[in-house]
Amino acid sequence: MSGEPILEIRNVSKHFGGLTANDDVSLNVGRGEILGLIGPNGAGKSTLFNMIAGALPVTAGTIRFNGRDITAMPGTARCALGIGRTFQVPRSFDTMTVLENVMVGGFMRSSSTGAVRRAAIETLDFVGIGGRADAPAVELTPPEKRRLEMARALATRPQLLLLDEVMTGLTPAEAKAGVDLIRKVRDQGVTIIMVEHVMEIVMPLVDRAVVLHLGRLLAEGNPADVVRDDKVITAYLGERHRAA
Amino acid sequence: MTLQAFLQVLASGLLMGLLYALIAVGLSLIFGLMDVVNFAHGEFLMVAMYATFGLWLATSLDPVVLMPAVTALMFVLGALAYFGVVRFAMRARTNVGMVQIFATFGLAVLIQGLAQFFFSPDYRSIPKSWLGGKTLDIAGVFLPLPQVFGGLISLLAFAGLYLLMDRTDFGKALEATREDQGAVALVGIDRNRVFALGWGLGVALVGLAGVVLAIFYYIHPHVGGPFALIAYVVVALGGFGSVFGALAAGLIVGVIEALAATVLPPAMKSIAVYLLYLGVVFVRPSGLFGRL
Amino acid sequence: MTHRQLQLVLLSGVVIALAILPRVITDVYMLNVLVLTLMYAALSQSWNILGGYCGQISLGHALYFGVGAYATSVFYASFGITPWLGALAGGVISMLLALGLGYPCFRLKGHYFSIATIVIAEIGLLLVHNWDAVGGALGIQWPIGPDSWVTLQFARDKAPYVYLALGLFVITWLVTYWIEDSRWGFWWRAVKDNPEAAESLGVEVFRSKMAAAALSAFFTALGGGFYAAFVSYIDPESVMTFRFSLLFALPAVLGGIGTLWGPLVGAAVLIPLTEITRSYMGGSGNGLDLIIYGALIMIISLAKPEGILSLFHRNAKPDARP
Amino acid sequence: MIISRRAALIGAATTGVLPVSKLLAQGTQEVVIGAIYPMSGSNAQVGVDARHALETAAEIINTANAIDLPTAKAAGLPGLGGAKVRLVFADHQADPQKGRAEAERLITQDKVCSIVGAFHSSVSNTVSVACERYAVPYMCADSSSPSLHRRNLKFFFRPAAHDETFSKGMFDFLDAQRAAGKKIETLALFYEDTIFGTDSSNTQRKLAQERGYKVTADIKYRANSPSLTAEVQQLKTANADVLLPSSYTTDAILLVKTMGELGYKPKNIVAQAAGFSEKAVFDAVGDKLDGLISRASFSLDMAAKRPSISYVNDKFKARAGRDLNDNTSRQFMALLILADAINRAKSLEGEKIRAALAATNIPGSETIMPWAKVHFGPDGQNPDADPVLIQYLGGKWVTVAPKDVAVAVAKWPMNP
Repeated sequence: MSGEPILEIRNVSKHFGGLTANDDVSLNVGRGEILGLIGPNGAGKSTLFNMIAGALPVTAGTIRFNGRDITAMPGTARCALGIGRTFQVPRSFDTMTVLENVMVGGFMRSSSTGAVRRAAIETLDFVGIGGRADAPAVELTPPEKRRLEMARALATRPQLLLLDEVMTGLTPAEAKAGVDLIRKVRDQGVTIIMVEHVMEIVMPLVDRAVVLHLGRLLAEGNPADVVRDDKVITAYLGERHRAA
Repeated sequence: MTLQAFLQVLASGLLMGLLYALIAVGLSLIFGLMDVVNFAHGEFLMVAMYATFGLWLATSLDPVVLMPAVTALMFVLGALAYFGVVRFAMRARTNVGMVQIFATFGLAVLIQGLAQFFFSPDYRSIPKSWLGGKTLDIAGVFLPLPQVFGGLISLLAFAGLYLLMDRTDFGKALEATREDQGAVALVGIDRNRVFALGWGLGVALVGLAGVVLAIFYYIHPHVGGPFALIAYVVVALGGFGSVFGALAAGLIVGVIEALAATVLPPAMKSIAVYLLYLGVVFVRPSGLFGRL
Repeated sequence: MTHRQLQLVLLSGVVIALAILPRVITDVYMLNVLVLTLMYAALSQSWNILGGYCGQISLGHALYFGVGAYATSVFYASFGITPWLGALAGGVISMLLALGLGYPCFRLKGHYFSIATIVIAEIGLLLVHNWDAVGGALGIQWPIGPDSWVTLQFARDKAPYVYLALGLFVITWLVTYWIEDSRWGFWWRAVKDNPEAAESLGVEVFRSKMAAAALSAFFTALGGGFYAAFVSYIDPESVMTFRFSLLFALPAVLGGIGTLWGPLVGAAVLIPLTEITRSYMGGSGNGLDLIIYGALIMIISLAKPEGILSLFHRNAKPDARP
Repeated sequence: MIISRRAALIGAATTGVLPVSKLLAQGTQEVVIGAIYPMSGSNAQVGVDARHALETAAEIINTANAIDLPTAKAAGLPGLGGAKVRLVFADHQADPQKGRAEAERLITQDKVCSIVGAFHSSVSNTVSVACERYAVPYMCADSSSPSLHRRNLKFFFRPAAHDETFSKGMFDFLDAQRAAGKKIETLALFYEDTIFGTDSSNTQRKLAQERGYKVTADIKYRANSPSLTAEVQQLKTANADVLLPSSYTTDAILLVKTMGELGYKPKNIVAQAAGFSEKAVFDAVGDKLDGLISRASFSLDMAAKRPSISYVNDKFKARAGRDLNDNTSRQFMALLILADAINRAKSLEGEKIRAALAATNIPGSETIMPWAKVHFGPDGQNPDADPVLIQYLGGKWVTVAPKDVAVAVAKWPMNP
């Protein structure tokens, strides 16, 4: 976690018409860390996430990746630079097999179908669904789909992997397997930002937690400290009160 | 062009536009409800015209009197088309859109064949009716009564549709179904029933247009084609699923088409309408009033 | 043997069988049906590149077909240039046209895109209809000459046209086969299934669509050139109407959209059906042929929404939707 | 080219028609003739009517009739031992490719000895080329594009007039009216954007210039348009002395209705037949067409001079439920002329029938048409098939020109 940060977010804001989704957010992500981006519903996590991935343009501010300004870059180009992502609701390519899904990502790095196929099989084995390679993607179970999304993103050989609520809806056993997988990915040298709504699952996993509330940065630091932060507790309790 | 000639073309364009809107709104409604483009829409128009003609032949009643009967008939036909064809087309797991297009295209060819079989391919028309051939002369601008009647029916239909969507349970069910098809099942609305009613309503609306057309147009197994093409353009121009968009786009298309024929060589007047569509969607990719 | 090698073997078998066919079938009418079947298989395969693989449902391919037919006819009838070159020129013109039109059109999605393609093809039809330099409504008559592979004119013999149409089909098939397993093929299918996800995986969505459109237009125009040579007379109504746009999409949809064999299987069912119902029932003029034709299209597309080809898939997939 | 030679041989073998002796020996006693018409699509009614006309003709050929028409008197064709004519119909759906495929099928499968067709000039184009290639005579009954007989085809024959002759007849009439002191200065051309409309208007425009008429409206419209309001508004503004429409049934109905709706009563209409000879148009808008003049290949009121006309018309009406018109009369006559040639050829071989057709010489009085006579130039066109002009008066057609066949003087202007 030394040296220059892999991702620098400087004073980023996002407005949808009159609505402010993110307001003046600044954040550094260190190389090789697992960063948890948490916060209650409507905190602006997904918006920030999508701006990093290039799916949404920023209203103001800059985003730098490996020191390079990528603020105006489309998602495709960010992928080429080494930013991979998954989607909150898995978006598999449903007319293709699992292997073919992963190969789409692989063509980012190579145009040789044979090489791409071999790499994709390895990636599938790595995420643990190698046995499902020839199944149509549409037939996968929800946890398998999450792994497929991860494999697909990994096939683009990212330096930074953005995971959007990959743990949501999993059983405790599945979540445990997921945590192990994310650790394994990080051990390969990939920096990870994960957006999560449910704090309990991710806290043991992340190196650092960033809490967003009402579009602003509320707290940041060691996960153990963050969960004890009064502001954070109020933000979450407030939401629970509203929900009740 | 004199002012009078200009007003004449404008008035004719507006009247024709109201009719285009009436033909198109059923298509738009069905699309908005369930994302289906119905390629047999022109054939439903043709069936309504033949239904009017057939009933007129059998009963000698005026088409205006026959309108409720024909519309009811078309409602039933629409619901049947849903239950007999579209319901199955929606079961497709992949490329649902293409399956719908070709299932309804097959239906269109089938209906054309049936029309030729039962009515022969001859050109029919209703030569005498209360409105047929009568014209209002307002300071040298002629307004043919059948089209004026058609325009009124169209406006009434749009007003009724507005009330229906806004005030009734059926309207709310339609709205709920188009918002979220999955959620509807949870709140206890029978999806199939709502869809069938939607199809019935959409086809009944084109039935209204068919009765009006039967008064002043020729009737033929292939009469639907040119109107259907215009209806697709109107629906897309207004924005798929938008009722108000269909009305606005219908009027725009009617007027542009009429005016274009005075500026361009008349054989190419449709080009103006087509270019208008392209111009609009290149700027607003979901039409004038579309959501998406 | 891998699955891909098996496909090549299958193609060789089909080609050999079809190449022998004109020596077995001598009936001119049946050969005519065979020519049309192969031609529509090739055209549908071309459409399939854009519509089936890349998922951009064009209902305006009659435009490219017409451009191919007109370029070939004008070059031959006015300048005596062989249709081989004329069709190639038509292909290049169509390709440029597709790129020019794709630039604004690929911003559109779903039905807005499809309606735009219909409308553009209609504009093309009206322009040619009113363009006297290419014959306007009168069309272009090919000079009647002796049988020749240079001018592609054969008075009675249909076999050369069978081979030409077969050649066209094989080329479109091979191109599809090759692309299917390459980066473009994967990218196209990704664009069809989920453009947002594709973009996040580095897929150049817009470029993918443009490449598919250009290739698709090129081969459609070659088909148009072939058709012009085959009929030796064209007019706007007989090569540029909406009917053709549907006829290019229909075989792929009936056979299996976005598959290698779908267009051929679909054409092999659809074209003989169309021709034979018309020829042996249409003479009465009572519309019975249309009733049967319409009902069959409806039934096939409803009974086998994934195409006739899905009959032969061993792992028939269960219906995932309610 | 081994393949093509082989196929050509097979073609010759399959097409080649059985010698008469063998035919008679087999007792088939049949002359099979193909008829290719639109039987589905927007012009399907034309095909249905053509079927009735041709079947009427076949009936007259195959039975003995006491009328003065070729091949009518004897039952069957005496030249072929009383062989009967059998018709095989095919649907071309207005598509030149389909028309050609049907022609090839009729020639090779049904072994027709000649083909009649095809209404659409575009289809006649490809069908006639196919016939040429198989050396089977093509009798172009009703396609009127002048380009058809200018392609050096040996097997193409057209007994009726083409659009240039038709338009010339119309302008001769206008000249005559003008000579009689009627004021005709301006013309309005109104024509569909098809081969028919283009050929018709091109000739009319040229003739107008040559003969000193001013064209004040020259309107090409899209066939089967949903609306013709703006087009008619332009006609109304021009208000020419004569309106010359070239339109088919659908547009003819819409044109007349729209003129009524916009309060436009043209001073005179002289129509290029087509829609304006179809029953459907007069059923729909006949009340607005009193005084309309149309060029025609046929006129029912000539029946007074030629009993054969009412004889044929009665037979046709029994089948079709309507009177013979411009198209059906031409179709009827074409089959009779063809049968006459086959009878004289005493053979079903294409070349021999062709030779007999080329030698055709039937006086006008032995036709139901107003023609001077039937014979064919080297291009296959009958040069003496001059049209007449008929006027729709009180629900009946009356021949008004040319003078030698006119029954009455034209009512002019149509709408004062």
